[in-house]
Amino acid sequence: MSERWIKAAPWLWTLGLFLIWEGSVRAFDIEVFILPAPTDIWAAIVKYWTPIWTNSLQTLMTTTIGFVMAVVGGLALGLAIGWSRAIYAGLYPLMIGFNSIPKVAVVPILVIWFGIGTVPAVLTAFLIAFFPIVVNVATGLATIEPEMEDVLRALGAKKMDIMLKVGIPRSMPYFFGSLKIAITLAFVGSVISETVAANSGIGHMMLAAQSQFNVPLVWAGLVALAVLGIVMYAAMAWLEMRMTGWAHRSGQR
Amino acid sequence: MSERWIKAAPWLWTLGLFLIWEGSVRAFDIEVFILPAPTDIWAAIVKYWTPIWTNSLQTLMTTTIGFVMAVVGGLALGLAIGWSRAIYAGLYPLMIGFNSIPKVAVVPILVIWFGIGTVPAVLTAFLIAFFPIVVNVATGLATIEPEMEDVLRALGAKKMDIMLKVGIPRSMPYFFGSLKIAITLAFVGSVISETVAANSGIGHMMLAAQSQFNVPLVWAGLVALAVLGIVMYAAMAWLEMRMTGWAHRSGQR
Amino acid sequence: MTGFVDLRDVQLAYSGHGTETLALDGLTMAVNRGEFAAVVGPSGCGKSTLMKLATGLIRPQAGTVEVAAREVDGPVSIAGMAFQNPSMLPWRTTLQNVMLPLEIVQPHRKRLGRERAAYTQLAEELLSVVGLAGFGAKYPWQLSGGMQQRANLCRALIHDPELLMLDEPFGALDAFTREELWQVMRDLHAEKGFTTILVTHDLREAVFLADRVFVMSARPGRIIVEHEISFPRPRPIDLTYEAGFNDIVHELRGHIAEARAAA
Amino acid sequence: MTGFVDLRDVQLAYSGHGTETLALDGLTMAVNRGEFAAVVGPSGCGKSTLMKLATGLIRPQAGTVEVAAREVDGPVSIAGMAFQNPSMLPWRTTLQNVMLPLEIVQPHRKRLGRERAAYTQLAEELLSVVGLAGFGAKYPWQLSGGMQQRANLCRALIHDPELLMLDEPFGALDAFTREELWQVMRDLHAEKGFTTILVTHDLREAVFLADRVFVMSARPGRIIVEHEISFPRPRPIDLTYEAGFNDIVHELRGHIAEARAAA
Amino acid sequence: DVKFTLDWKFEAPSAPFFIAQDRGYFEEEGLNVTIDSGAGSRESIPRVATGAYDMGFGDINALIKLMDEQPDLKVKAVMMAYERPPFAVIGRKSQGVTEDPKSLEGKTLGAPPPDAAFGQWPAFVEVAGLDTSGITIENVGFPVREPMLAQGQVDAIFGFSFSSVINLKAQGVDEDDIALIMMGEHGLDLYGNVVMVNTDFAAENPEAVKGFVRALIRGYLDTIQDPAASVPYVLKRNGVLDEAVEIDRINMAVEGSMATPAVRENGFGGVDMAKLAKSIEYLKTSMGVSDTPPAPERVFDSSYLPPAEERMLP
Ligand SMILES: Nc1ncnc2c1ncn2[C@@H]1O[C@H](COP(=O)(O)OP(=O)(O)OP(=O)(O)O)[C@@H](O)[C@H]1O
Ligand SMILES: Nc1ncnc2c1ncn2[C@@H]1O[C@H](COP(=O)(O)OP(=O)(O)OP(=O)(O)O)[C@@H](O)[C@H]1O
Ligand SMILES: [Mg+2]
Ligand SMILES: [Mg+2]
Repeated sequence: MSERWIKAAPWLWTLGLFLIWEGSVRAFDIEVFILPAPTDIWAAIVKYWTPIWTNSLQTLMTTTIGFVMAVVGGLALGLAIGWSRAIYAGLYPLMIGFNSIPKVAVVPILVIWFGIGTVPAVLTAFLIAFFPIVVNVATGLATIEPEMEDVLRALGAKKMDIMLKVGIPRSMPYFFGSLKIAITLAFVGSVISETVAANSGIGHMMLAAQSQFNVPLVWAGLVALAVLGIVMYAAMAWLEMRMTGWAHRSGQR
Repeated sequence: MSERWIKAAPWLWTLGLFLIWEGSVRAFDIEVFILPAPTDIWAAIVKYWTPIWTNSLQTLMTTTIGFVMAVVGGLALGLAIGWSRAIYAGLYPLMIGFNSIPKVAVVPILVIWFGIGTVPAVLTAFLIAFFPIVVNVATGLATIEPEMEDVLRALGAKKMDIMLKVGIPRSMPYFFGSLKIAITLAFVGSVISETVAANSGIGHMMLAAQSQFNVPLVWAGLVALAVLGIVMYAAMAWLEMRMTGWAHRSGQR
Repeated sequence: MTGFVDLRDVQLAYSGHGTETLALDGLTMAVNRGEFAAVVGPSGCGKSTLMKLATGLIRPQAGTVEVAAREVDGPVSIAGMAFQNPSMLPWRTTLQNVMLPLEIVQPHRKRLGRERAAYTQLAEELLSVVGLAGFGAKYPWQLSGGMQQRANLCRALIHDPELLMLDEPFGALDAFTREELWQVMRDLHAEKGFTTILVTHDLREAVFLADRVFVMSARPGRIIVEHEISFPRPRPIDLTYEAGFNDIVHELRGHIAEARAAA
Repeated sequence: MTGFVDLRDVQLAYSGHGTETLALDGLTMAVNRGEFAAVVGPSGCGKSTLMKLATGLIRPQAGTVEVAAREVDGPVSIAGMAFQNPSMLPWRTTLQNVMLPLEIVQPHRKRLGRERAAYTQLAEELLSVVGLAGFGAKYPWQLSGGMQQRANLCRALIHDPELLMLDEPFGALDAFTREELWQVMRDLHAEKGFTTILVTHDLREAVFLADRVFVMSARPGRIIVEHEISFPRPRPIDLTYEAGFNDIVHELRGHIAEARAAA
Repeated sequence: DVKFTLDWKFEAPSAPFFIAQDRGYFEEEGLNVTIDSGAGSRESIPRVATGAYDMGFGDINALIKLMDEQPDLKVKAVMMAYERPPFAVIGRKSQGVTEDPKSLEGKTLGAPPPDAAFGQWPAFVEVAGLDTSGITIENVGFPVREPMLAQGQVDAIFGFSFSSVINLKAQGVDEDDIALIMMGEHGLDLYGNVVMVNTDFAAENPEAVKGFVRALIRGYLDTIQDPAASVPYVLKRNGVLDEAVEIDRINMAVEGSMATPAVRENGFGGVDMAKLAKSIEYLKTSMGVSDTPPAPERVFDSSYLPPAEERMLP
């Protein structure tokens, strides 16, 4: 398949999806409050462009802050877990337990502590994005080939050095893999929080639209989320390629 | 640190957490509807044991079905994406976009299509658990050392064979890493769906408790979720060790 | 004359990160069916690259590569290759690694299901020929360097390939094990008659085993000397102590020295 | 007499998946400070294991290992090791790989920040000594097998270790490059006086470089012969063509043949 | 400074707050008020109780229930906004539901468990004398409540009159097809949303509370006087609203909950302690309030209200 087709593929698929969608909505005469047609959604996007745009920026900001916190915290905890069996054994189960709790149940508590607005949204994004990073980093560390560690151990390197020089670089493919998961989760987290407790943000806007039964606007919000998600993901994928190009050698030929 | 301490660590940490929790609730006189003390929660667990238990089973069942679907689907799609650049280019962005949408916004649509109850819960669990598996499997495939593929390519192996003999085994550590993330997400998914539309399940029970202002029971539900999550996670971790022991060599000495 | 393996005026450059490394340039060589060819040359001159070209793992930028009178446009399935770096799959035991080609290459692939016991025995016999009896159940990282190399050799042989490509298969072995395996190779070649290309740094190995020795220049590699070895077959191992033998070794040595100096 | 490196009655068994492999049993050997020792023996006899023991990468089940008069209870930081398998870190360029020990071992680690340029130059010089000038910026997988091995050797040397452990460092090299590097090693050893343990399958290499050659038995390995090499230093490369030299090589050959036969 | 949490998003019924804000009524009282949106008329109670917010807007029935469980709860109500709650059952005539509650028998009702209207169902069953044996309650979430009714998957739903009816219309259900059963009109005499205050805050800043209530009542009176004119104050803060729909909504809210006959008679913002006492009796049935409920005076403190003259509707 030629390079050009591959370049075009995402657009073609998206276009195809929208066409099928539009087609089925018309064919089966699906009512707008069940599934609005892309044209309805497009109309809503045009009409409500300003709120969509400003709210998107707000959500983007909270997501980014929460995500950055999750990256720092997740990487640190993942490394700590890979580092020490005691930390692993003690902390991991708690973390898993915590992660099995829907974050939407935690948001009200955050609101009581921090009021509504940006802080709980940031924290929710953080809490939800944090876990995949920890798990993947810990998995990456656990699967390092002992031969690679030996190179440093033979030099009398401290555990810290081995972590820095082998552990971290070697688990980067796992880490970046998790970032791609975490960024979309962070997004979901801040949106969820905004639906419960915020005066702005896409989540807030969607709930407001929902309580108006402005279904096309709700879907416009979903589309905005999808677009933002793709952009953020692409940023992560780009970063991944820059940082772990060495691991993606087979893709280069 | 001795083996025995490490064995005991999870229990000690958990115990410690509960003690601190109980202590702070008492010290700061935190009201029960904000944060019930572990003893209150325990009392609720004892009192409502039967509903907690039966609802847990229901949630466990929906989660398991959704998770199994996600494993099959996620593995298949991850491999497909790793297989073909056309599929990768076309499908991946759509999937990312879809994944950036909070599932709680999708549940209503599922409910309208499939009625309330088990089906939307299963589907939500599936939809939410699916993405990390795809991403990790695709990342695993993308980071295979070309030398390993060459072993098969030199034999004139078809792409399918390379996938089966090298691609899949080599990306198993990534796959199992993602299962650990996916299982807890699947849990969250079915609970979210149950809170929107179900007549049973932990999510339903928590919502019912919430509307009765029975906050300790809500938290008892959260604890049940955490416990189930840990159990499911442990099952995945055990499976991982069985299946990818070769990748965890360094842990063995 | 077209050989069984036929490279004509081949050029290959590795590119990556902006730089280009010209590995082979204007390389021409032909190996006849059933012939045992050896390739020698200075380190980094492109021998492994040549092997990858002949099996179709990589494609030349210029020139043609033909195997069995067909232009190579992708990996060829009639070859068995022992890579310079053993690259065993870590999730498979040694025996499973050795049996890997059987799961890929026809007609074994078809038969494997029914005749697994027979094939397993075949693999175990092959392992014991190279001195690895009893190590089949071990994982590759539980073997020593030399043992991995021997297992690697077994993997190249197991499916009775028509074309055998060996990239320094005996480098990590002690002299005795090495000479034993020379004889194993000699006998197998006599018995099965596969076409063989052997890369080696050991000139005695080349002269003992090969019908023809190709000497490569320093990078960018091409063939500078082609030396027919006319000792009659079967060749006894004592041949290696004879004067005529050592003369040829010395002559080749001289060619390589020149090749290096020219670089 | 206690040596600089001193192994006494060492036993080592690898365990895993229920089976036990006894690699070394009752091995005793001592290498003096500044001495150049070579270890030879059949493939799989435990030579690499011995190297790992002496650097403290693994611990013996029985017996004692002492280096510099201290019992080894973990990796020793005075050693430089070239592993049999080059195991370069794939995310670092060759130069960065070679400079890795400087980032770990004192006092270089302290100085590296300030004197990076000087150290980089040192590393580049070392690379050009082994014939890799200009390849520092390449990634390890862009090098040929022999080039990787040479980079591996540089990595073992860069930080001026007191104890140098070389596990078949020249296995994948052609005869000329190999002999050049012999001379490099000889001169470095004369200049810096580090204690060296070299594992090799090339008996000429062992005899040319070493003060003492240790011959190991087949697995489970122990030292069966210790052979003092008394040629005066500095030794010219032509020495290897002399009769006296070849006699010793032949004698060692005989010992190994016995060791193999006994197994 | 007063931190205030609403019961819900910024929609027409919260217009009085923004009128008081934008027309400077709060300022005149020397107050600097921040108004945040809420996540439900119950969710705001803990927000105030914990002091995360000084004052808030929420359901008095939920407040009573919580005070009953938690006698030392640091919240009290100081101003009544919805003299009659908007609790309703909304059905479709085409599916056999009429304005008569009896018509619900044998039907399938959709109810989100946390819905305040659904919370009163047991008491409503009692006062309306319904036979529940043939009634199926389906647990539906808020987002699917109206769509499921519109699609006919349920026959009636629980909800707030001025939300659900308008939402149904927005989904294209014909206005004539909608059957609205207001619980209050069928004997369930309850109160609705109130302004609450954190008791610690009230003790420390009694004047601020009084000022807030006075200013807010002005806002409410303005709204009641000209409902349509209040809508722009909300539109300003919530760009996704549809003006016509919001005018519809505020009209319904004013009609049904704010400017009720009792309010017209006694003035806005106060309560009748006898009615409050009676409503607590209902809550024993519907919400499981205990036999020792909080005293009405403890629930509602009228001392912060301005004199009745200032509260009379124009
Ligand atoms: N994947 C690659 N990317 C870039 N350059 C490469 C790659 N593989 C090999 N080269 C370069 O090509 C040249 C020839 O490499 P090749 O592996 O063919 O040498 P060789 O003759 O096998 O050497 P040796 O005897 O040391 O194994 C070398 O200069 C090497 O640096
Ligand atoms: N990690 C391991 N686990 C289990 N067994 C091992 C491991 N490493 C080595 N062995 C076994 O120990 C024995 C000695 O191995 P070692 O690598 O020391 O041999 P060697 O003398 O270096 O051989 P060679 O010359 O082939 O490199 C071998 O039989 C090998 O199978
Ligand atoms: Mg090579
Ligand atoms: Mg070895």
